Amino acid sequence: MSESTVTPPVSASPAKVSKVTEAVIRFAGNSQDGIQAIGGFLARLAGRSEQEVMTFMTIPSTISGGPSIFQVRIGSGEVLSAGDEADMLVAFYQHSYEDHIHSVRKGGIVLYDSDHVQVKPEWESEYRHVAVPISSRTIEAIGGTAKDKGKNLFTLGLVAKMFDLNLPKLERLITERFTGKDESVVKNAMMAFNAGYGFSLGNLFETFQFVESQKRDGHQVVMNGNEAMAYGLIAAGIRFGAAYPITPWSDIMELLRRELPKYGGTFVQCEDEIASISMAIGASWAGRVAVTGSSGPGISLKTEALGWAVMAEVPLVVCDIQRGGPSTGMPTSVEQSDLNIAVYGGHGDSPRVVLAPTSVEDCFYTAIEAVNIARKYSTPVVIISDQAIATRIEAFTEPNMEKVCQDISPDLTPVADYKPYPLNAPDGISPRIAPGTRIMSGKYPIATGLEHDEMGHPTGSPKLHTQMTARRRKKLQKLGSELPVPKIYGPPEGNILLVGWGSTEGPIREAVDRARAAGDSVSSVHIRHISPLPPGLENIFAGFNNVFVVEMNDEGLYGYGQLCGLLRARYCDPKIRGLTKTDGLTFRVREILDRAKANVAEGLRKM
Amino acid sequence: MSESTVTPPVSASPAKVSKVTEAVIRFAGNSQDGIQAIGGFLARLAGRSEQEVMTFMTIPSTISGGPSIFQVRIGSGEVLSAGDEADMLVAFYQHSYEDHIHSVRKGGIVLYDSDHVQVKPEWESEYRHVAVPISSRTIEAIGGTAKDKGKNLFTLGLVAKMFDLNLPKLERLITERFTGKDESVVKNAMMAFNAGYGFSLGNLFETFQFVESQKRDGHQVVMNGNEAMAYGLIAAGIRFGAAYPITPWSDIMELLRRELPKYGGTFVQCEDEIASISMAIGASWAGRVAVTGSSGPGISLKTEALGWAVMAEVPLVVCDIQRGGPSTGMPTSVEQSDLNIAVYGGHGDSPRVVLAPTSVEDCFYTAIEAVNIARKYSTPVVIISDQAIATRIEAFTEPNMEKVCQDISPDLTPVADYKPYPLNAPDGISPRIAPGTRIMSGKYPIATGLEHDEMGHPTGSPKLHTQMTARRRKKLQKLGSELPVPKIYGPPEGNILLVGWGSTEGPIREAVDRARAAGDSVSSVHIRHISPLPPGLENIFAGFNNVFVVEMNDEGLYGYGQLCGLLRARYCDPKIRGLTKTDGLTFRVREILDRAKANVAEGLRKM
Amino acid sequence: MSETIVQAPARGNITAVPAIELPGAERKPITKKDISADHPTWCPGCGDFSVLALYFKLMEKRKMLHEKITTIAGIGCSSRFPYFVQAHGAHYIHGRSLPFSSGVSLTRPDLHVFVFGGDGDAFSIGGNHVNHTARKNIKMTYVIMDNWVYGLTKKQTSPTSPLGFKSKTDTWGAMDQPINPMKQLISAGATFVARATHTNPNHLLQMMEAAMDHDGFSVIECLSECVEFYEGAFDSSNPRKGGKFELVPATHDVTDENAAYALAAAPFPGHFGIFYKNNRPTKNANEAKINAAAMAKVAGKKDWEILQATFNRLK
Amino acid sequence: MSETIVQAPARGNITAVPAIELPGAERKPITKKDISADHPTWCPGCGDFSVLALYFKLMEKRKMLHEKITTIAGIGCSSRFPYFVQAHGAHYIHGRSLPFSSGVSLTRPDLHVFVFGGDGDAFSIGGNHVNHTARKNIKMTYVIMDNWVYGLTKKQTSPTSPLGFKSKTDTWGAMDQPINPMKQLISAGATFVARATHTNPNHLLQMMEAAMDHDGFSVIECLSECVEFYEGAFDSSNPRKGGKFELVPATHDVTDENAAYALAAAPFPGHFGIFYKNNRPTKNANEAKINAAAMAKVAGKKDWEILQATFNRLK
Ligand SMILES: Cc1ncc(C[n+]2csc(CCOP(=O)(O)OP(=O)(O)O)c2C)c(N)n1
Ligand SMILES: Cc1ncc(C[n+]2csc(CCOP(=O)(O)OP(=O)(O)O)c2C)c(N)n1
Ligand code: SF4
Ligand code: SF4
Ligand SMILES: [Mg+2]
Ligand SMILES: [Mg+2]
Repeated sequence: MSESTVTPPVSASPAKVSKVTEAVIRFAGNSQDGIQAIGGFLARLAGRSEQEVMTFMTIPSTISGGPSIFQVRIGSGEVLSAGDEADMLVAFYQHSYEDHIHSVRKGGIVLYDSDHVQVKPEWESEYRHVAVPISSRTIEAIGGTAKDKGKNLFTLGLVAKMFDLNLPKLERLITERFTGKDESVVKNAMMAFNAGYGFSLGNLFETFQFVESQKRDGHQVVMNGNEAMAYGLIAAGIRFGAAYPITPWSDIMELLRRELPKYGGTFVQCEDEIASISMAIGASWAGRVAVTGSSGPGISLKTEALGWAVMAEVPLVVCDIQRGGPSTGMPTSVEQSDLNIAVYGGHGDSPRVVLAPTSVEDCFYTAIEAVNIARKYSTPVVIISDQAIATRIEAFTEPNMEKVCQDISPDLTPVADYKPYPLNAPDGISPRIAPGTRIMSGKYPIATGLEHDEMGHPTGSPKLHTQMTARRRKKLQKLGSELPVPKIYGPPEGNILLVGWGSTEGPIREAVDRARAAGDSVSSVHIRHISPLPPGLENIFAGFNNVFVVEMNDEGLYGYGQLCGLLRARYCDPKIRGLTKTDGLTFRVREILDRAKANVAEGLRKM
Repeated sequence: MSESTVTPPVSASPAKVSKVTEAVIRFAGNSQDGIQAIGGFLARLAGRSEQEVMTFMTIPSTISGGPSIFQVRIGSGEVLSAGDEADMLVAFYQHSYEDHIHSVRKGGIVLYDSDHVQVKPEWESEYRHVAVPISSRTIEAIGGTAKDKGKNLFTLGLVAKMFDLNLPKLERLITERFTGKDESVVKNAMMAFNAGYGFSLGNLFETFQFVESQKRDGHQVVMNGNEAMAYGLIAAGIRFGAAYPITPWSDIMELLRRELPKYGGTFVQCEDEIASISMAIGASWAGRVAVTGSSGPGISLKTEALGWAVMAEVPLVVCDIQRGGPSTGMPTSVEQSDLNIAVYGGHGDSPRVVLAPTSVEDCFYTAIEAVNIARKYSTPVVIISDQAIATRIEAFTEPNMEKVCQDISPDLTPVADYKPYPLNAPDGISPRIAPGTRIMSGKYPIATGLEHDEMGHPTGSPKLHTQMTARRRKKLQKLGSELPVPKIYGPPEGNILLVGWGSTEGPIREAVDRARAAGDSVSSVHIRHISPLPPGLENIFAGFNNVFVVEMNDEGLYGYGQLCGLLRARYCDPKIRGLTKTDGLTFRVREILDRAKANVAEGLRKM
Repeated sequence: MSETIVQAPARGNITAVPAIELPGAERKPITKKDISADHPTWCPGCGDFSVLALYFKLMEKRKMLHEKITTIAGIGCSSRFPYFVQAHGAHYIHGRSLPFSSGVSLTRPDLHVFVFGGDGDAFSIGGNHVNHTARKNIKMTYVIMDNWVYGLTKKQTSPTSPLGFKSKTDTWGAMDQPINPMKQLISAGATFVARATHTNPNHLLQMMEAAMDHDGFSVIECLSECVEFYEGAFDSSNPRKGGKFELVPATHDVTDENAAYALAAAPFPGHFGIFYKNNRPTKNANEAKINAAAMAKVAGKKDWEILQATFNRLK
Repeated sequence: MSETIVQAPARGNITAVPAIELPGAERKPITKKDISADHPTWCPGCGDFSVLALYFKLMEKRKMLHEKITTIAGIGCSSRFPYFVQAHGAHYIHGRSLPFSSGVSLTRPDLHVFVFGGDGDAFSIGGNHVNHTARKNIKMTYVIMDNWVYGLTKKQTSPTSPLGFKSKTDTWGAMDQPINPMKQLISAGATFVARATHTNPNHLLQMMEAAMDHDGFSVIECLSECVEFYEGAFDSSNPRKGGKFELVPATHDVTDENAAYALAAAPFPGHFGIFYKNNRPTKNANEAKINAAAMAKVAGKKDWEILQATFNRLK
């Protein structure tokens, strides 16, 4: 709960209702407790209530489970991150209680399952403990048959009561969720929910109510980043994809596999990642941009074929949902350590476009942008998202569907003549035609990975290799020159500029807000176009004494992260420095600010 | 022929003998003419005569052949490159004559097969034309049965006569070469050679003689870079390798496959590049560093497994014999465009060691260094050689075999206890033990690609991921700090510093020599350790107004090549600029100097 | 939110022309000349020439529409095929021509998808794709030009090189048991499996026609001699060299999988013809069925309306 | 020339200890306790537990030397196997455990190489390595723990999922024809091919023993139920669930390849036991022969002398 608005004194009256603008609630249990579902309901409810919402979760990477958390932050104002500190912890087990109590702000609420948790006396004075026999009450309500399945809905009921949530909307959400399942499932769910809602929170001194949100234009939709990206691809006109399962990419392929048939499209689960990208490239070559994607190891496997698409100038979208690396790494943790492979992956000089969405909403629009860039520039486009954005749920304004949806079916009208790789094309950009197109001159093009002449036939000519290499580069330089200059968040001049990319946009902006509120001179800029870089960055950097590139990756051999390396190489400005970490967790606002201050104090390092 | 020493006037007396310190001869024909063999004999002869020698060749990438050249430069002094301009062209066909005459210096000799070549009158005044009916005379000598097989030896005879080469040594070389073959083969070869040697060069106004070379310590050996690397691996103790064929890597695997059995070793041809690197990693894990290698596409395919070796800290040597890229690219051309994949290839933060040999001799020693670094730091080491170094022949001082050869068989003595990934290891460096080693504590290690604890068991701990990521980085930082500071060629201060890596060392040094001879202030430094970079470069750069990184790769989106990007990122010094090209040919000395001058004139570009 | 949405024009500045013939009017059938491109860079005498010649003949004979022919290959001497055909084509990467072609086949039912490649491309690096394309039964015709050696990279052992073959990677003679193409294809589930040789053009053309007419993944292993690195490899299958060209016995039931394995076990030169054939549904057909069912549920809706309906449930 | 040659110490600072027992003296045989490591993170009831238990039993029964056991796996639930075994082990990448293990097998004849993995690891991404390890006949034992589904990634269709199986990637039921593990292995040239199930431990142990004793590439496909994502998949093979566990008929000749195909064609649950076995030489043996011949020619020479002799010819 935004600290300024919660009534501060630990008061007595149990019926007190406090108005809050936001709340951060962390649910901690095991992976089979269905706590993601609680979070999902809350997030969706917030969306329907025109509130902002952001979630954050961790899941174990083994199947048989292990500790798992879900954190949700709901606010009437702007919600930028999932919150550094929780206002309330819901702890299902002793380990949940002990491992997560320190994530709660002092004075915050700890609601625990008194059937499993033994309270530590030394913490009782620092946090407001609320005991609820969650397990036994759930069993009471729905019987012991459903394993531990009802606990989450019971807990949702508790939370609904505590935060005075909109009951009819919540009930509708629950019913919708279980529609299509056995009727008894819906009944059980509602029973558990009602038992929680009805549970007497006798020892709770206070309940809460969100202040009214500002009216927004249009409706809000609620989903996670992987869903947004998948739907964005559909809106963009993608009708074919191929991939191999891997966490956290799999959700996207599963969704597309399920949804595309409605649009006459197909998604193929292939035998491996090489086959997948090849199938997608084949479909792209056949006329309509296709998609493939993966995470971690699967991305490494795709680089050879990606290079072919660069060379043959076949459009393609590759989604990289980053996770902890290297190798199998940390499959369910977040990391931003694939920037280098996205930009440089593959042998030879193989320039391609790399985009990084910054929020769940941006996943949707980046997918569309990727498809359009791929088509216009006949190039593969890599979208680098990450585990955090992929799995966190946000509410955003519903897109104007009719406007954003596009038809990209190939045009097979006969043409007079055609060169796939014309040397005189302005800026190296040349449109493509699909097989099946009749060419009246009788001269047909070949798509190839060998260096080639204008028709695609192989060449060993030094001159042609120089010219074609330049074409492949120039079209991306052209794209780079036309990109919008990124907008600064905060004043355009000051002491510290935080530069970020991808999922860190929220925490970085919140860090800027918090720092400025404390009187510090901090601004930020977020880079969505990783390669080519947008114009104007040098002017932005010029306004600041310190430029810190905030990234969730390693500081590398010489003290800076991956985007930082790119920026330092391009701008050769030693004030551009790294601010990195590799703990597999999203940045906390405090972490960013503390590290930035320490870096400033340290002064320019000798590299 | 070094221009200063050749008698300049186009004189008349046919018997004139000029002393020369060096000569550049280009043979131009088709790939089936065996011109590589002529070059090979000349190079080997030069080696046996304690001369320096360097060769250069191009071959077509299709099997059925096409134009092919072989250029050899032989000198009594230091030979740094294969020569910008030829002193003599030997042209077998009209296309050879027309395509290559411009590579001859004005006043140089054009010796042509008058059975195939029609002289162009306009060129007769500029070059000294010598007609020899090579084809018909060869047929006369050995009969028409052997297809075109004897022409090369006939030509070798001609050249031997013209340059007064050591006849007994040459005859011995020819006999050695064909030993083991049918006796008639040797006889035919000698007959063709003698016919050439005996051919009356009536219209040649001049023959040549090399001035005596300085005595060297020890004998010279003559081989190409791929051979040197393969033998270096054997000397280093490598006894297992696995790979898949690809040009120009294949020679190394073929040689190792043939030679290793003598040493009790094995080389396996696998089904693909992924299997190959995996098999090599398995063998390395089993106790003795193994090798894999490839070129172009095959390197891209290896990056996933390479990341495992980084994560599991298993030593490995990966040879990347670079060719023109991207994709299938230009398989028989030279390019240095794999530096980025060598350094950054693979998802996640996966630091590894990258070494670039600078000459044929250096291929031998780099192989040994790679094995030793891999073992000491438990890391994969990528050696990036290239097509030029791989195929060019050089003579170098024979290594002290007894001293350089090493035994790296695993030590299986039982140990008390063992942690594969100890957090307290100094600088993150920890030795390895091989399976088969008994561990008295009963606790055995697991090698894994998942993030792990000290015993190799998987972890999701944020702290461990941070610590282990740091370990993997720190050991390479330690290696970097201990590398020797590269030596400057030329004075340590001046106007222009040329920075190079890999096979360009010769032309760059020759450029320095030539520039300094002309009074220009140019020095150079060559970087063998690409990652980690050696210490002291910033001090070297400080001595110059302009630093140009000379590379055979593309100037990229922002105007600099791949090593240049690395150096700019690390040192953030805008005077470090690119000097690149992508025509698939080795640098000419003149090209480097012209480009450097133009760059200086242009001034600092805005990137 | 998204700051730049590039609008990609579909065709850019390529001049579209009206088809010269009236719609529905007969077009002049294509000729060999129409579809011959570069002069093949194969060595004189290479078996691959015959395969190309018969491909041209097939196109002519079957009066294919020029623009509907797609020729796809991996990497190898044989895989240079598409350059020599004047038609839409792609020269993809080593070993992965099948997944590429699957992408074409599954999205463009109007095109004829022909794939060519060598034994290394198919059975070494590409072996797994062969198996999975087979089990999925994706419609296309695949001609494996088997020369028992790596041609393009100059004489290394291939997965079909017989024991004892002296290559650069087995100077003492190959020791790894070669794969048996027929057995691998049949056991993987290919629905049309045939064997041919470049020295019997009539038979090869017959096989190509049958393969093209098969609704599924049809594969021909065609012996194609590498005169440069494996001269005489197939002499014993060539009557002109004193060998024996024996057809699959007329009594062989091509739908009998076990009989096909038995046939495949015969030592070289074995039999030529169709070893196995089966009419199970293609993946193309299966996916089309799924799509028909899914689309029936949203019949009449525009694409954006379908997506809108989904978003309505995400509120 | 080379400016820095790092000298790598072989062992660094690890304390070597003398073996506690005298050389040659009998060692205490290992126990299950010695070789159990972490508590398996598999779901309670997962079939993989049985396979692990029987591996322990095999180690005990055969009195293996602790340090000579190597357990190698790819990626998947089943592939977590090495963590649960207290012995030298490696958890490699997805689908490539066989080439990794080949590197071990070909360089360390003293080690026992056991490889474990799932059906996706083996037949999807790893399918080609299975084929090539088989044809090369590299000595090792490979247990494929087949649960007909992708476990670790939570229920996608696997290449062994039967038609109609409803997974997250085939919500309407799988449509691609599954591979037949037995047929693929036999046709690829595996020299020991057996089928077992986790619900019959005695038989599984028997198969493991026979596989381990086989000098070559021995493979067991072991049904191993995924209770989380494919509960009941194998009930019809489990007498305790009313199914039928039928052994390979005693009359079956395991050296008869065609008979093995016929056996493999039986619908589920089919037969259990050894389908095929063949004693052709391993690659290990073939390479050793080449080496013996090559080394005989340089007998008595040190390695550096051999290389010196080569260099003498390069002058
Ligand atoms: C990934 C990759 N690995 C290796 C190569 C090198 N290479 C090109 S063709 C070829 C094999 C050629 O043999 P085959 O497929 O039988 O075709 P052929 O030349 O005999 O017709 C190889 C290994 C490559 N181009 N790409
Ligand atoms: C290159 C790569 N692709 C994909 C994955 C993700 N992945 C991990 S295990 C697995 C499949 C698991 O199925 P299976 O092999 O049958 O093992 P099971 O979990 O069923 O035992 C996949 C796709 C990966 N780790 N690496
Ligand atoms: S090398 Fe062999 S396969 Fe290649 S073109 Fe020549 S003959 Fe044909
Ligand atoms: S998900 Fe299935 S295969 Fe994996 S551990 Fe659980 S039951 Fe076993
Ligand atoms: Mg071949
Ligand atoms: Mg499985």
